[in-house]
Amino acid sequence: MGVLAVILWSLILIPAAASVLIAMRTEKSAQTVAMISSLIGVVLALVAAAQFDWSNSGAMQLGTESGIPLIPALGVTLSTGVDAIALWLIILAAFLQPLMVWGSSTAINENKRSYYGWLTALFPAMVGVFVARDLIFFYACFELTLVPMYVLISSFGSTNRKKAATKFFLYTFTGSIIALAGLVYVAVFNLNLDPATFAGAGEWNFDIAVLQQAAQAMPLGQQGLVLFAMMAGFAVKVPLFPVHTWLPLAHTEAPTAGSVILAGVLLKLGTYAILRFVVPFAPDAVLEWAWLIAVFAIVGIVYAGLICWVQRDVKKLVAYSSVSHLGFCILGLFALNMTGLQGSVLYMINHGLSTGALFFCIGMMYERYHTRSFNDLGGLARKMPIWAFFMGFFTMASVGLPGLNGFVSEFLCLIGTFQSGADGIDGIGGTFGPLGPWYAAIAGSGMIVAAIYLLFMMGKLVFGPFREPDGYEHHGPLPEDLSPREIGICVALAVPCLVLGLYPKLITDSLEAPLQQTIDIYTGEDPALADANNPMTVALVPVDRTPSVLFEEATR
Amino acid sequence: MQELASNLMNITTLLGASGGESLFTYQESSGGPGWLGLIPVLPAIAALICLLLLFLARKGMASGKSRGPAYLVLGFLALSFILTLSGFLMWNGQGKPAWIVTLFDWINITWNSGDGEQSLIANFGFYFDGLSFLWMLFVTFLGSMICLYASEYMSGDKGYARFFAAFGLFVASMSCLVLGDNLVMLYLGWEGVGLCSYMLIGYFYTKPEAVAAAKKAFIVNRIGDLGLALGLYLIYTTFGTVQYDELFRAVAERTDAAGSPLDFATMWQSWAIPCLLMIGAFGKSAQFPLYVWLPDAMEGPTPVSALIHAATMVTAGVYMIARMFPLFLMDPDLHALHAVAWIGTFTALLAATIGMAQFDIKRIMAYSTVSQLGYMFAGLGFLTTTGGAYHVFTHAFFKATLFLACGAVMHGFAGQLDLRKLSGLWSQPGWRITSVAMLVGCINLAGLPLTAGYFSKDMILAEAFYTPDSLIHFSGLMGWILLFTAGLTAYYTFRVFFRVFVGPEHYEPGDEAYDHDSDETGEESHHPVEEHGDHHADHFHPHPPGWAINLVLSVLAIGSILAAIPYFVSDGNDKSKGWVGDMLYSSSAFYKSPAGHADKHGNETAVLVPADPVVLPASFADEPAAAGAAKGKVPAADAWPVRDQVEAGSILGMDPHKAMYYISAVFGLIGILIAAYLHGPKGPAGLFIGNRTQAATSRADALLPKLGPLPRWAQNKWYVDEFYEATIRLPLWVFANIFHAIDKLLIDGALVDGISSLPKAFARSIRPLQSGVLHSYAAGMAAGLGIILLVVWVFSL
Amino acid sequence: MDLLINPVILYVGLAIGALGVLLALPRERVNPQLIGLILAAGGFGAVIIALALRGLDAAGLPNPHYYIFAPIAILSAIRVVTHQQPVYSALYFILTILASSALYLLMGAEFMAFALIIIYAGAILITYLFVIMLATQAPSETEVGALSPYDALAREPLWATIMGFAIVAVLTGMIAQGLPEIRPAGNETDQQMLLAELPGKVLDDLDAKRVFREMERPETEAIGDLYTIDAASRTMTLAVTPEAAGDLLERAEAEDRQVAKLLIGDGTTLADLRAASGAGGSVRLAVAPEVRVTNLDTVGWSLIAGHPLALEIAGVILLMAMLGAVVLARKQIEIGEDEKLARAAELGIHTGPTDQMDSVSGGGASS
Amino acid sequence: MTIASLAQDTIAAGMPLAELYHYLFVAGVLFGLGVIGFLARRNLIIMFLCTEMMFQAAGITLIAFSKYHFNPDGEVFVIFVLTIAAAEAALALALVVLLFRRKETLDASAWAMLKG
Repeated sequence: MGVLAVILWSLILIPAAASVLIAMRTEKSAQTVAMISSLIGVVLALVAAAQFDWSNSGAMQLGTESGIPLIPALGVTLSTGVDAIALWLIILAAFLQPLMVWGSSTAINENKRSYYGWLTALFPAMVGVFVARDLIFFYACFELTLVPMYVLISSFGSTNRKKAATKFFLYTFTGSIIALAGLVYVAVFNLNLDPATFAGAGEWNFDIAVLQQAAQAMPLGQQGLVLFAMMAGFAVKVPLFPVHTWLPLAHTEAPTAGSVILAGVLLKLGTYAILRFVVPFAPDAVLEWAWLIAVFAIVGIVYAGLICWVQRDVKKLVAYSSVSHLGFCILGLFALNMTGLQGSVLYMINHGLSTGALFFCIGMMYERYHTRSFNDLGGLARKMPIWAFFMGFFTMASVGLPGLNGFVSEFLCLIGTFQSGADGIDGIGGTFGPLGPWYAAIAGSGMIVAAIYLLFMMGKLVFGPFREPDGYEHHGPLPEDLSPREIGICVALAVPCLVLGLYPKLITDSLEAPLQQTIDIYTGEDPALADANNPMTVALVPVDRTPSVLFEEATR
Repeated sequence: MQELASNLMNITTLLGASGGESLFTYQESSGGPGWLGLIPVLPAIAALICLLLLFLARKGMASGKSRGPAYLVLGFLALSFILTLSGFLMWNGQGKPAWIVTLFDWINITWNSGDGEQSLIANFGFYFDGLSFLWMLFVTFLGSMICLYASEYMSGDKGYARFFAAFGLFVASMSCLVLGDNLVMLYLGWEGVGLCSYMLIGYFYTKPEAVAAAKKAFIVNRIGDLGLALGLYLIYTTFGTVQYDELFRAVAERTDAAGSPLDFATMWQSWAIPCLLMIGAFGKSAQFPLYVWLPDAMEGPTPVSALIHAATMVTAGVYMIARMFPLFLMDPDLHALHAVAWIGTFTALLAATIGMAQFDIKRIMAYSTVSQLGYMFAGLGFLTTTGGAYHVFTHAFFKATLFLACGAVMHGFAGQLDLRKLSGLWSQPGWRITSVAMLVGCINLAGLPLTAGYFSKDMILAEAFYTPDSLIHFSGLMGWILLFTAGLTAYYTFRVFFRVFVGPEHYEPGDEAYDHDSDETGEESHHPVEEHGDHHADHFHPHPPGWAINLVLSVLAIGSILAAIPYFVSDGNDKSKGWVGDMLYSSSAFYKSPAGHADKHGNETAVLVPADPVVLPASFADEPAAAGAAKGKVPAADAWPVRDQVEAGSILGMDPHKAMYYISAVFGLIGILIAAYLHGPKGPAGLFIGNRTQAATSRADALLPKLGPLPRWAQNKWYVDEFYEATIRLPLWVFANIFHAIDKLLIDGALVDGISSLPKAFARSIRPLQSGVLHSYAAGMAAGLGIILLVVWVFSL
Repeated sequence: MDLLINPVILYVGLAIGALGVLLALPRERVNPQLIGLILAAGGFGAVIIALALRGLDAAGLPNPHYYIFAPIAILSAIRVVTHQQPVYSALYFILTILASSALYLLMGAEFMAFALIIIYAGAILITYLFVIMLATQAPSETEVGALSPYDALAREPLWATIMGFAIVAVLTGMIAQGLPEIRPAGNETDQQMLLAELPGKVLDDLDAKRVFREMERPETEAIGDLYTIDAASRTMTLAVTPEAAGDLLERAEAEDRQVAKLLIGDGTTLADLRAASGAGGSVRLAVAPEVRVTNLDTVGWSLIAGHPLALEIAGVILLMAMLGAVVLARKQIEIGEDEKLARAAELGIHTGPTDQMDSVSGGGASS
Repeated sequence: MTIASLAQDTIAAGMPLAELYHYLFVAGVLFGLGVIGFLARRNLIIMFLCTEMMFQAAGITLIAFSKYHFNPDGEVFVIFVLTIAAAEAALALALVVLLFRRKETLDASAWAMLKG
């Protein structure tokens, strides 16, 4: 266990210990302990970033060499490791955690211990997912995130929170069970590969790299099944179009901090899992079925966008908007070229920041007016101008205004989708990939729909004639406009939005190496696959991986 | 300095190499002085400081009422104007390379390093060449003038600092748009100005109409932006680059960024890219399908309409087409330019007809802007970027003057804009400067001979006839339509002038709350109306504009007169195009019209021969350059279309350039006379000024019934808004509700809840088996035994 | 497999039997039990006769007595099921048991036959009779002998008979076709192999024949060193001193038939014996034919050696059953709540919350 | 002919399948009658009696196959069947007595409280 591995492990263990500590200590101290643990999380994330060797950002670093054997018989080891993508998402999670704790100081008054306890317990589960290099470790953490979220929604939500919490839990849980089935199938397939093919074949081994090679050796039919099993699980988490109905319910019922972390990081588990499992594991099947997933994504974008427009509840509107936004993210992911993948990873981070911030603003408004419906609210800019500014700022960020973070990721996703698969038409801009210009054109209309519903929200809630819920007079600890604490949170989220909007190179440079590895799987230059003397290529079904062949195959 | 620019190979300008002129002179670029990068940054900084002031004011640390923000933004704008001017003077020169100033790397992604390396590079950099200097000059100049105007105009408004923050941000994004050195920067500016126009139109956010207008503007712009975005993606996918310098070099050499040849004639992108860019331009510059947002944008304060919706933002579309002109010329049959010409002409005519029937002077000015923009696009369509650009230049000045004058009137008369309720301002004390400014604006707009508007419009009209039908089909017909529209323009301009400024002194104040909602502090109650007494006119005393407004009006009036000078002054090699032509000569917007005959200044007809034999497709090489005046076009099957010299068109047999002076003047005068006849005071004496007695003539009202439903239709804007509502907004709303129902009932209700209730239903169905009667259990057991035995028996056979 | 019985006859016979039983079942007014019995007897009789005919040529006839006891068993079984008086049902059941124990005897399982009679008929069914007597005395003594409704009337007789005989049809039909799974019949010698396990039996027989006159009878446990038994060839080799051998030989030669038969039972001539025994040491004795492993032996051996654990558990089960019966059958005394309190007060237990009261007096008011 | 000799010669001859079937037939009929009795009769005790009959039928089959295969286990198992029958009888009758005492009737359909 290298000394560097300590960082990642402490990133998981300290908050976990803190959550237990919170449960034991008094109500009063719950928030302070939670705050301390989240700050430790931030410090550790920064230390990890410092130790991380950014020049070689593609390789798995800061990990344990062999990992702690959990179930030796099945080759399940608690091995950790982080590459640039995972590290950035950990930094996002670590960054959001203190803000959430700080943000819910006035929202939650009774049984703080359980609230802050579960909130702090959520962090190690999330980090576990990004850090895991072993399938079972990944899956355990992937499931563990559901429990705190369930408790947060069911005991701290608003009106019919129980139903929403159970639906959220069961929906995601069934999905991930199917995904587990698919992944275990790969492990079994790996079991009866003959050991000569590659290191780790022919035995029970759940290391992700080994399973990836095994999955790639699968014939197309089986790969298709594994693809759909994994997609069934992870698409629910992303919420991709047909399986998204749990999100609006979960969001409207979750407490402010709950929906921030749900939109901020939990949805990214799905896209991260797809990037880490679906795309590298089943290259042929992905090429075969990418068009279907892209169609779902596009339908999601336009369909959810239009639904936002008729919503009467602000939080449901923003929830549907994240379904629509993540449609772009998935589209970029399945463009299978550098711009598309960069766009989708950037999207994960940007969406976390801007939609998380939007939920914070709505939470602040909810704490004052205790209602979220458009019918009895309007023109709040009159009473809360600072809040109106931040609300406008984050709406513009999520509508994809250039200069703010939303634009860069949306632009990259769309241009990635446009040029993916366009290497057939003349001109060098095109790259290999399953999608094409028409996908981008229709998805582009999503930008218009986004403008429609977000400006509808701004027009109703922030601008327009002033209207407060009848019989409302100002009370409670919070001032009419934002309190310094709330302004602090908004500024803390606004600055990264602006910085990432103006200088995305900060992230894109480091993402080039890991994403290049994913792309090489598709364009055939995967080092493991390519070199002749690697026995792996012998065992492999000799799929001719030159781009043109794959392209014909994809567009057959 | 930006190393990308310096390591660009310094190819000899194509002029020298082949003697003939290439489609356009490719302008290679070199690093420019760093401080030029400050031009867009300064207004942005001003905006940020204003925001801080606003924030502090909200916190009570700074007084909300001071004019600080206005002067702050004014100072920064003036500074950036000076920087632009000095930058231009340093740079000024024909054929000099464009300057590229890169601030920092913005989007910079490369992949597949090694062979087949591809990259997407869009830096935060600026591209200074003739076109961008021309645009920046009048953007920053007008920006600072209008900012001065607004400092007084907006005084007393609660959101003062917010206004100027948005104002600064607007000029910053406009400069990013104009100066951006790659298409993504253009897109950044494009959406930035969209946002600022949203914020400024929606400035009076307590008024639902303003909020709706702002939303409408942003969404219609967004539709245009989608076209631009897709065009951008297609350009990148075809050429592999979005940087201007690489892009123009690629188009000049007819290859993509990596040098592999592209056969423009057969590529579908050659017409697809210009069409997509055109959609973007129409969205932003309010052309036919997407113009509906501009008239509603009048909800915003007048300085906003003056700056954004007259001079700067709406010209962004023209700038973009001018900048991307080489791409528009890729298509051998020039499909896109045909569309631009046709839609430009149609919009001009449509807007003019609507403008004639409106009563709100700001709306009339808005429609006139749409109409003049139609002219500019028509100019671009007739392959005269110089004509278009020059008309933008002059239009910016006189339209700003007109708007500001109307603003002054509205400011003075407590928000009154209806021309039926105002007249005889000329002779009112203190309104003389406004009236003179209005007059100058009107004569320019109407195109009275020897005014700047006359020359710029004349350039476009002349080109309409000069460009042969073979190149742009029916350009002659479009020319005549534009001439007719020029007449209409003259009519409605002077209709406003006569109804508002000439004639007896009579006025009714508008409702105060209409314009500047001075009191926003909490209570919604109307401003105490008694003080303004809108019922009986004698109590209400219009307060004439202050020193700032008068100063700006006079400066701009003089400016719009002086705008005629650039038509004559020219030191470039093509005297006919004037100073604007020289500016455009050294930019990507330059285009040598193939049509030619003995030029006004006698230099030989420009023959356009594809420049670079090396690149030529083999089949073309053996065909001698089309020396003769071959009628029509060489079929563009495979070779790069030969734009050989084609016979120039003519108007009524005469050379369009010379003849147009007289013909357009005639149309202009006819328009003015009709306006005088219908709306001017009775008798020739009243025609001019000062006749107080004559009541506004009722001839116009008498004529109305005879015209049948036409005026009513025109007044209702030909029901375009209603049409859009019915065909786009309503179906979308219906679809949204259907999707919502599907989502809630079908997917969530039927599928998810349905499946989750399956287990319970199944359990309920088998409950009766538990009947409690001993015998039924026994029977069950016996039946089970029997079945087992049967199965064993059957399987053992 | 050749059919053991022509399936048509089997099924028709069973059908008729079923019809008979159906009629025989008790019902309301018209109660043709006798006709039912006759029909049933006819049906089953037909099947048995068919079996017998088939058995004739296949030399598979059971012991002739089978044809006496089988019908008795079947008819009495029918009466058990169909008789309205529970007491008679029990008695008929005893008759069935007796008939079936006779069948056991026919099959050579005499231990079980008698066990059945003693334990089953003797004990269990007598208990049944007790309970029937106890439970059927009509609460109202007015109509003695009147049938309580639940006895007089069968419940869904049609379905019951159909169900029952469907099972019988399947069972017998299956076997009639000779399920391939039934392994071929074992042969008798396997049983005899048990001889090696029961040396005492052989020694007792030899003792009875006074073979060990001079020498003392070897200990049964000394098998292996003093003597060995070879069950397959039914011979026993005995280590004897030369004199004993000599004495045996003279008695054999002196035509002591019994000893001679033993000695030369396996066909060796007297001369070989002399030569072999001359050297002293051991002598081979044949096991007398009547020394056979009887049914009792096999059962005993299998019970003790084969299934010791099962035996223990059976014991435990019986103990538990007895304990259960005792607990269940205790007299229930219903006492009210207040009386419980009084009782508790007497015993000086403080009257805490009621649930404690229950636990204290729980014993009293049984479940 | 003494019972012993009766038993003796049958052993020696072994038991052909046809003969086995005779006993199986009787056992089958007994078992069928047991099922009918249990299903048709309403008197609790008679129902238990019928179960006993089914036990008995099973016993006959066991013995028949035990002799057919010359395997003593069959008989041994009958012993265990008997013990179970005895235990079952004891408990069942105790319960019947309780049930009778509770509701004064032996009718099986009186007890339907376990209705789901």
